[in-house]
Amino acid sequence: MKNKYKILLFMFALLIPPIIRNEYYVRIVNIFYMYSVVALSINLIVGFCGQLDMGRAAFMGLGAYCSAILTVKMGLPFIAAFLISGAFSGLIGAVLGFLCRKSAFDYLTLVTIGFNAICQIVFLNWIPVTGGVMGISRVPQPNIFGFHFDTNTRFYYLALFFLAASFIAMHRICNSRMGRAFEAIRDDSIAAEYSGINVQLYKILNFAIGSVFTGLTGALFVHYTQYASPFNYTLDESIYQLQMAILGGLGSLAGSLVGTFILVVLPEISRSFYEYRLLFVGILMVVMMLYFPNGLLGKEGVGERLIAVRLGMLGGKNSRKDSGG
Amino acid sequence: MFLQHLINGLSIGSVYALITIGYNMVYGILELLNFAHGDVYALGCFVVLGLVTAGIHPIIAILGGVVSGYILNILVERFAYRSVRFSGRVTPTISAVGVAYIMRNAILKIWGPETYPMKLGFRGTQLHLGGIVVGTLQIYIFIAAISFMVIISLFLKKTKIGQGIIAISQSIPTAALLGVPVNRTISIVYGIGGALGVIGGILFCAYYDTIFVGIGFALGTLKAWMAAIIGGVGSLKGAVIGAIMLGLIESMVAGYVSTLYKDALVWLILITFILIRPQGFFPSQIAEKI
Amino acid sequence: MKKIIFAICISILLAGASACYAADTVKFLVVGPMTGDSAGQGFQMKTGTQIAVDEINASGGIGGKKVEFEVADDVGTPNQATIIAQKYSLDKDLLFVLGHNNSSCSIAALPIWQKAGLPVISPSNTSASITRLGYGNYFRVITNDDIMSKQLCEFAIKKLGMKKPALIWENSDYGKGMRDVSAAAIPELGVEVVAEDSFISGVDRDYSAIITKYKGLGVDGVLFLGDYTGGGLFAKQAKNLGLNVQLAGSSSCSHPKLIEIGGDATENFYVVAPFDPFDTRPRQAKFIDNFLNAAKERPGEWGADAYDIVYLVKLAYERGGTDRESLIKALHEIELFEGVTGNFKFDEFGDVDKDSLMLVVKDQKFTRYEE
Amino acid sequence: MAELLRAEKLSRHFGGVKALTNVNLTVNEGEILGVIGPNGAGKSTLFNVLTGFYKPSDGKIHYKNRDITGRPVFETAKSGITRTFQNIRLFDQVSVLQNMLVGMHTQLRPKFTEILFKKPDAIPEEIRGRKDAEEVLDSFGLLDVAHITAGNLPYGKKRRLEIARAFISKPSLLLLDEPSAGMNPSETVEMMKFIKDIRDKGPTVVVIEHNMKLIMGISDRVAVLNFGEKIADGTPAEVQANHEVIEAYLGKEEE
Repeated sequence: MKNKYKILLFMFALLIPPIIRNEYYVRIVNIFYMYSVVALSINLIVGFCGQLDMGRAAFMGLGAYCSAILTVKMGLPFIAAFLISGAFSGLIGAVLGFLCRKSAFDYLTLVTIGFNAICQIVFLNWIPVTGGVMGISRVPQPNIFGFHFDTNTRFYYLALFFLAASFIAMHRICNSRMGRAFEAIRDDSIAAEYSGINVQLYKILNFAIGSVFTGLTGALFVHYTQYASPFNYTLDESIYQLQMAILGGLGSLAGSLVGTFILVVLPEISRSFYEYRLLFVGILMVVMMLYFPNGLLGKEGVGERLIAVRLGMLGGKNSRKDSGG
Repeated sequence: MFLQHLINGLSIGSVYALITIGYNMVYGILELLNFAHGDVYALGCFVVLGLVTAGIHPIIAILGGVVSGYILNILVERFAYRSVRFSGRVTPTISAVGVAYIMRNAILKIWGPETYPMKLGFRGTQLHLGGIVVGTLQIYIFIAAISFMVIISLFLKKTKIGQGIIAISQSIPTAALLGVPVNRTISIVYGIGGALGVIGGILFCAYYDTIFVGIGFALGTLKAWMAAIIGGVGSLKGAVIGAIMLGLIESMVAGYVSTLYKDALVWLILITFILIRPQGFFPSQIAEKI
Repeated sequence: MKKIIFAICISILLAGASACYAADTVKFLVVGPMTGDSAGQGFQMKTGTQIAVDEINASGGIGGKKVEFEVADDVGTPNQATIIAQKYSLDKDLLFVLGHNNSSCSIAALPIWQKAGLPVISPSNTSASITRLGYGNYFRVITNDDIMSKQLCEFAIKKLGMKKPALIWENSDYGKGMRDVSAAAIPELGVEVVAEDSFISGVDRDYSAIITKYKGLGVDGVLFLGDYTGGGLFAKQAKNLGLNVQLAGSSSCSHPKLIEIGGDATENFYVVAPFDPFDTRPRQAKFIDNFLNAAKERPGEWGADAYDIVYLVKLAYERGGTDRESLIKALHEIELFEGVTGNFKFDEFGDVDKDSLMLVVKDQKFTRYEE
Repeated sequence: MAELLRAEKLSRHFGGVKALTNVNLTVNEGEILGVIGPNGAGKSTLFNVLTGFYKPSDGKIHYKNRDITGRPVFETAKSGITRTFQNIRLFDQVSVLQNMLVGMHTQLRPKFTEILFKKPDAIPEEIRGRKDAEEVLDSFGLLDVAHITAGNLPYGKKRRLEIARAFISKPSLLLLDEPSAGMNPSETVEMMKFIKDIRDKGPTVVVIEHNMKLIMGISDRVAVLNFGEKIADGTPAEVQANHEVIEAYLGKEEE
């Protein structure tokens, strides 16, 4: 990746809070940063490893409730609760990945939907632990070694650092031997196994790593809104998060940021988009799959299409491989 | 009491069965994920509601709904699914989720999330057989489910189009080589799936005398998907039996365990089912070749 | 290449600062679930407010100033409520907030509203704990669960003579609150709760398993603590399965749709409610007619309470409550306010102790139950 | 020549279908073994059983005199047995170079800490991997297409990439499944030279083929399968003269 672009962008992002004083916009950008990490984790699972997971909100909920319980009911400091929640969510991800390691494609999707439903019902009814319908309120704001991130602006830098760290970590994982194994499993799991890849183990690893990032985001989010409620982790929320990863581009990390922007920031900017956002997103998903199956910035996305047009290479339609038989 | 729970389970199960037949025409036979099935037939049912409230006779209104379900599903297949049919598993599924959102939000924009009463005239009476109550409508639905299953199975075995459909489910390229009009047949399958979906949906509304947008995804596609997996993907007989079993499981769990954790327990049963017998009760035996 | 697109997105953001001008109008915000499962309740809030605002503007406005309001949709989810709160707490012209409909949304958003000093007046938060969280800027014009549930239980046991009652409650902040209070109140009346079941509104539609269980237990009365859709469905399915029991519902059942959905199975269905949609008293009847031709459906408690809130603020404004802080003081100082939902005043926590009406469905209409 | 792999009484049935029955086969170090037989003789099934994709119904497989019967595919791959497929199985959405790097999955040993704290192209293992991959691509004549998405390659290059990917994992036994399928005569001659070069560079090669010219041209030894049974095993000359083989292919002579 062209590093100078990335550093330039990071500097630009650092300057945003002093420029826009409007608390509301800072809050939207904070939420945009956090949802971007969720979209990245979904991209890692669906985009890079081909496991269509429609229950990510469950892991966000696990991270959130774990962190809320550790801080509110057990008095742990934010940092400890935050990291433990990530590990806890990763562990549950590994267990679910282990259970689904042999399942065929559709069954995995249905198991994740089921797991999401079960988690939501447990959040809703396990009153002594999760506070049931009323959830857990008064969750402390993040503080690291005494420095309280209590204002939107202060939290902005924590969220930006969290997104940057997650992006770099995922970027390195995806370009490592493990990342290539994930993509091999997505493209052809039989050929992957013949290259010496323990497909089932790597599927579990993939699910676990993705769940760590989702869990961490859930924990950070609950400390930001200071309120853990079961109504935030429904199936619709899972599909909303999946759409972020899809719109940007499955298999392209930067694409997830664009997809999240479309679904988090755009509805706040334009009122009419908010009115019809679900209808609009539905149409967008169908159109995307017809023309940009890998999303706007994914392989053969807008970026590559433009380059291809400039180089006059845009010959036949993108390759149609026969997956049947 | 057990008997009454049994009856309740059978009646809910047969309603699910009707919906599962429509769903399985596409998912079971063509093995194409049909995420938008529920929302498509929900729109068809709301069309019926619109016609009925506009004073049209219920029977004609239902016919209108069934035809609109047939056409709608064909259009969906034509524009959203056809060109992504060969691009792996993820792409068509996402396109189907997109279609589901379009249909659901079209309903929400026109009719809103409210629950509407649905007066269709045939309510049926309640038979009191020594303490156990069975609605005549429940019996009609059960019979309808079984008869549709038989009709469709005969249709597949005996008619030319039916043979074409089975050929396509084995392998689309080979079927094409043998002169099966692949695209036309697939759109007919989607059409029948849509029409059956609306019939299932209407009987569902008649059973509860109400209609709301949730009959599409939550009580339609998900339940049909679960039933298809319990019964075994690829076999209509399995899907119907899977649906009835699902109905029984739900009413037994609700009746004897707890309504609080009902859905969680039903999901738990299904997940263990998937993990133990990923191919279901009546799987079609195909050894994977590489 | 990909990075450039990301940078563009951020710059669009900067240009979007919203400009608003201060005119001499009284402006407030209505926030509730305009979409999602409880969109019907949000719609009622919006319509009730609109009718009150139109009437007041026609008769010269509040303190000579024109009244305006904006509508925000929190979809009934806490996360969305906090975003709405953050956005509108920056609008200097807002005098007060009429809303949230769901208690969980109010709890999530109140810290942000309080920081901006905005008074929040809810037409329908019934969970008892909200007013005890120490938010001085929070009021509600509906009696909380404690009072209403106790009235319902007393009426059901004493007047309707239920001996073996069962509780069915909607698994939401509303239903849970009512359930806790009722489960405590009924044993004190010398009767045991025979069975208790919950359902998720908007998802569960089939009560046959619960009804069969109640037939087995010989339940003679059911307290339905949920919304009108569930109430109507339960009544119908109970009749079909031959469970003839005395039905009594909480305030959310007091919506005309209960009768529409339940049909003749809802005959003799008693409902505790702050507002009677078929009220014949002059002031209420005029409001109902206005609501009917504005929304082609009769007002439920949400519409009536919203209507009252607007008039309540008019009274407080004209007694010196012209900015956020003084409005809070003025609201507390009102000794008696006569609204369509009854006469009430606020206690120091922002609660009201209105006496609720007891309605009963007679030939497909809600009628007032006379002692 | 030392014995590399020995299969004893190997058989595999699918319900009633007897794909393989009682096949005994040995592969010696450094030789090219051809496997021929009419369609449906069980050649591909043999490969699938040897590599662990199918569990054998009965019989044993010894590799470097260790019993590997029933080991999963990725373990046999790790211990040095890899293959190509009848219909090409490449990683279509990633570049040619990345296909090669995945082929080297068992060769690379990056330390986990390095992955997280170093830029991807600064990790020594990655640099070594990339260099080896480019070398092999060059020797397979694919260096010019290193950065093109594998799915867009022409058929001939896809075939060669699949072999290159198998080769780079430094197997001791390379199973080629109809490498010359769909190739014209000149390409087949090139493929013959190609396979000989590979064998000289290290791995023992077993080839399934229908192209007699190719098989007889390069094989040190040829095994013949018919209806799941091994009917002949010897030098190309012996096999060509064997009655049973002729009958299997050309049918019985009219008495």
